[in-house]
Amino acid sequence: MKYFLRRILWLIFAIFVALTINFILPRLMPGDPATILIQRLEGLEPSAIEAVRTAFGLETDKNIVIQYWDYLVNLAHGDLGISISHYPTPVWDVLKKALPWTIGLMGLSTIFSFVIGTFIGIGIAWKRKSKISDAILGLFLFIRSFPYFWFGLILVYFLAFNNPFFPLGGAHSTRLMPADGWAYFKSVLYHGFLPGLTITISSMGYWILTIRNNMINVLAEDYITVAKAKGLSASRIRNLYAAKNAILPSISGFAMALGFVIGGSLLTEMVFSYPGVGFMLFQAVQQQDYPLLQAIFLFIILGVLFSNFIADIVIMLLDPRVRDGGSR
Amino acid sequence: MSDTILEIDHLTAGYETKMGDVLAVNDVSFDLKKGELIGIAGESGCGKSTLAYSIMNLLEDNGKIYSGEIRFSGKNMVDLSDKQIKNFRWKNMSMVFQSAMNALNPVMKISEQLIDALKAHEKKISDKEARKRAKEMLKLVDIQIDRLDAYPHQLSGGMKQRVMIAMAMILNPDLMIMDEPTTALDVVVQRNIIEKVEELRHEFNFSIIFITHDLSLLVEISDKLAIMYAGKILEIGPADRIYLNPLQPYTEGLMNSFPPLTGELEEMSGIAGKPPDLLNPPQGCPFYPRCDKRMDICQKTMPEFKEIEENHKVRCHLYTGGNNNE
Amino acid sequence: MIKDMLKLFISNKKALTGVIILIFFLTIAIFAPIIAPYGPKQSRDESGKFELRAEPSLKHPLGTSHAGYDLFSRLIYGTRLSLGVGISTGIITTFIALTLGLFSGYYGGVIDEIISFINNIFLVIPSLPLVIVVASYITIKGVLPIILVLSLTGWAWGTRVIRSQVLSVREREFVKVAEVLGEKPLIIVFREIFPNIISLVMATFFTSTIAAVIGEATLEFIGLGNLSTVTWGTMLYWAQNNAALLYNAWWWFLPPGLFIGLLGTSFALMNFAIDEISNPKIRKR
Amino acid sequence: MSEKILELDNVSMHFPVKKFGSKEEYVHAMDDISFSLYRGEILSIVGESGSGKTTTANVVAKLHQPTSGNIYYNDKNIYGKEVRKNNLAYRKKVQMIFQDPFGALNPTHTIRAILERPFLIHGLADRNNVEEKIKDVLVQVGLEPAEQFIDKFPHELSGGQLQRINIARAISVDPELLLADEPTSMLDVSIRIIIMNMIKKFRDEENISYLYITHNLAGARYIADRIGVMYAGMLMELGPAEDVIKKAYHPYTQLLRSAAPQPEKGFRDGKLTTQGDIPSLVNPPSGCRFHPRCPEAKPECSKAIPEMKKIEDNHYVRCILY
Repeated sequence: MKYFLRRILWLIFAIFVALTINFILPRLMPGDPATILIQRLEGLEPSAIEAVRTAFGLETDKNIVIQYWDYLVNLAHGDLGISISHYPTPVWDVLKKALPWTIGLMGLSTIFSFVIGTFIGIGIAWKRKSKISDAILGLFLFIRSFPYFWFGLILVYFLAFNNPFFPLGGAHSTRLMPADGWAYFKSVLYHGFLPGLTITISSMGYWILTIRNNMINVLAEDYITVAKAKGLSASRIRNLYAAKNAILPSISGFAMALGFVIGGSLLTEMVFSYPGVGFMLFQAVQQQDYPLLQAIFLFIILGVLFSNFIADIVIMLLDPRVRDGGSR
Repeated sequence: MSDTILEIDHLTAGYETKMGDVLAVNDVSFDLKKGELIGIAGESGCGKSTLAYSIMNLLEDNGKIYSGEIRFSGKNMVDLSDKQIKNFRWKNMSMVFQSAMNALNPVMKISEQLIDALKAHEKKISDKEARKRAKEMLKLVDIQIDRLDAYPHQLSGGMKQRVMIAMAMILNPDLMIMDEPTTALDVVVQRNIIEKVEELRHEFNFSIIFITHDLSLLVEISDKLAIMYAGKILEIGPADRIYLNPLQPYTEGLMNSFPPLTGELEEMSGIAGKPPDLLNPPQGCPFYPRCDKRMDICQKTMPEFKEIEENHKVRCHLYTGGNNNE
Repeated sequence: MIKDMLKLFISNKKALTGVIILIFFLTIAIFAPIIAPYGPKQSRDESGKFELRAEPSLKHPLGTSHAGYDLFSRLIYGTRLSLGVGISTGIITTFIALTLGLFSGYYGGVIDEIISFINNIFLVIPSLPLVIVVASYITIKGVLPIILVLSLTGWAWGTRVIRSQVLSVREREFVKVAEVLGEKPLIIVFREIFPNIISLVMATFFTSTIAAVIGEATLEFIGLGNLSTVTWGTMLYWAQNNAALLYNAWWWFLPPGLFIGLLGTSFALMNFAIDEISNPKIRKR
Repeated sequence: MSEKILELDNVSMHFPVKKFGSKEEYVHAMDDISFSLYRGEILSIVGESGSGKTTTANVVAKLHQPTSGNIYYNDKNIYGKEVRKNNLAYRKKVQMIFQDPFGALNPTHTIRAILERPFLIHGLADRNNVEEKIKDVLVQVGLEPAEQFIDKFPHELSGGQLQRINIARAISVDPELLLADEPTSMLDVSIRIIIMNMIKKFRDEENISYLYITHNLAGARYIADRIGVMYAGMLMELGPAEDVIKKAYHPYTQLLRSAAPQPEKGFRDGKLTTQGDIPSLVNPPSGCRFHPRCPEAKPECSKAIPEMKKIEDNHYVRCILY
């Protein structure tokens, strides 16, 4: 249990650091966000400008520590401030719209690419001699080197534009609303298929290669020879002796990748004009909407930290050596 | 010591590499009676491990048995199908590996690794029965029962090797091959394990092929001793007789490389030079370059494996009536 | 030692194909003016203005862009910058990772604590959002800022991998022997440890270069690069922004993407070959 | 006895076990080890794995600084300011041979690049006459003709040849003391004796003294003048080689002797009564560390750690029986 305590300690410390960076980062940005907003809203009297400044917690006259304290207090109450670019809606409402789409799209694709990738990786490591394994390996080495947004463009061009199997973009057909239940859900899947496919295929190569190399290292170990000598079935040796050892590093990698899900996939969202967090982040940067930017970054870092934490726990459950004596 | 359970007949095995075939085991023959312990001694690179792996038919993907027969209680192992070998192995002959460190699956409990050996060969055995058998095995090798569900990293080197021996005996095979089982262990733990193996051998009357480079250990525990060099057996015979009057110059050199613990001390010479490269083995006797009793015939023809005394064979021109002496 | 590393490298099928592709791109980059029929920004020739958005034809093997530039020539000239940015970023990233990894790995103690801490922070923050924020922070657009941005965010992974390798080499006995002989620490780092991690440094270089090539294309695709420069990334930007799809103009975005992928594959193949050579278990017997 | 060159005075070495948060734990690798070494003498330290014998060699080679106690070389504290100032001088006098012949040679360097370092570091040769010095030292360790070896890489040579190169490198600075950490345990049997004979030859011809670390009692008897037996970080018995082997006062020495293979005597006599494994060094057993496994253990054995008592001239033992 000592190991568990240590991980929690590290998590809290990391969150604190993340919050601090998150607080400092926008303040380093050139230009003063309030003035930009005010230009856009021209015709506001000075008192209104002051109100806007306080609203964004950007009173430059107050010293930095107090600002930092206000920032933390607001955070505690879940108040992420008000978005500049979507003035006056609060940041949380803006974010609420994009988060489910990104988590849905990225989450599912990352899971699919991990599961299928690891499965293929184990297969081609186990049947290393066969030509198919080399072919698959070569194919994914090739795919992995391509920019995945270009891959998206190809899919849109051939599967959506030339012959209309799939919609050109968007998250669901404009005519349907969530209230329509099943029809709406079907259209969401239908629209989500191509972007999902892009992310899955392009990130699958990484998982295949990682697990394949681990498997080959594990297959050279003595306990595999012992398992063969004991006359165990091929599947039992491949799964319980080889894969169970080889998969450990991949799992921590998978948890890390899950953490990045919240960051969304800007490029795929652009190509498929999918309403995710990635595109929102890009707009926030362009319009210097610091509260929104701050909030998105906060969510990304929290997502990564939590997924790392979960990864450590999963590793602890799977690998008895880690459970006993500190991290391996 | 009634019947013979294993006969190796002119076995030749090795590895195919880009630079040609490496004959790690070259025309090796010997037999083994029930309950007998044969010690196979040899330095690194002499092919003793390849011999073990060939008998167990566990050669790596580029390993190959080129010719010769391995008859186990009559059945020739070399031409068995993979499926037959899979059922045959571990039930009739099992193996204990050198590096006890990673011969056990680190992420599986000891009990699971013992039981799946049982389950692989006795399909209908119940979990309860299998677990009981596993417990008995651990008791046999002096490991407390509460360690049954421990993980390998929670055991010491000595205990891990004992678990391996328990695993090798679980289907009570007739033959156990031990490839340098105690090399990685300390001398006290090594002695405990050797005593345990001796005890179990007499109790269950299985035979053992004990492979190591530690000749002094072999002389004590083996009934029969085979000296391997560059893939060939140079001398084979009763252990005590070979220790007292080694015939082959290489055996003599080896016996003269062990400083005694008791008795007077005199300067020892060891054997200069290094073993030949197995990729292009010398034409004559492989020990020729390092042999201090060599004759020119030794360089030309390979001496044949001749029986000098009752089951004491040697491969050396000094004894096979080489033309210019005896 | 280096000689037979190279011999092994060339004799490896995968590495050979990788090298051939790389040479193909290098020749294009060097001899671009000779290969490309027109200048990258040339929109007319003696027979008058080029037709806008022309279909691929003999005159314009890959058609023309919305502004009438010959796309085939732009693709050829684009190789120069895309390759240049990719390799220079790869070199800078590898250099940073090597120095940090070497010193934190060998010296340990406080230096190691600090470097590892920063390293973990960079590894935790996903690269793309970080790159976007840093890129937008740099107001002047152009090739140099891209190289800077990509290098500043790309070194973390390399440092961690090199550091762990240096830690394991440091425990090897020949390093202890050098210490006992009285060798000075700097000499130990560069004479004893460095030669043993060369294959890893090469692998890091290849991986960083792939990341840089794709990173550059990504940045330019979303408009953060200098749009007046001619690279595969900007070609993709214009393709997307001028709705290549509407004009059914696959030749706007297909070739640049293909070239990026090919260049990436060449480095991936070489990287894989290095892996096979240095790790005997993966090498086929 | 000739003049004393090395003296360990109550040297202890505790390695911290890094644990985040919970209290610090230590591996008690060495606990108040004291012995001296005289010029031209071979002192062998015998012990099982985890007995601290390798740490003892590392501490004298200044690879680890001891937690407590002092080490004097020619009556100067090797961790004191004076020796630290001219570190190279100490390095020139005290060299080390490691256990794994292959691991002790940088695989990316040729033999020439390896063997020129000692000469260049200590200024014993310069660029142009270093080649000739290398050839001399290669011949000295029996690798002739030197030209055949000088441009080879470590992976092209056998274990025995590699260990000779390690010895060549160590003696090239003509040291006074050589720390040999199990130099022959990874070699083939036939080569072992040759390397041991070479070590003795350098002692006889160049008057080099050795701290010879091994786990093989018979090997120690063959090569050493005096033998020290270590167990779980403490020195249990120290005395002339023949006496330690024949008389073996300490129960642990007796255990080591009876466990070692003895082909000459035939094995059939009594079984080993001692069971159990080497104790944990993180919290070692109280009192005499061997008491949990000692056949003659008495109740007070687990109370206090017995003192090293002199039972014959130059023969000491740490056991309450004496």
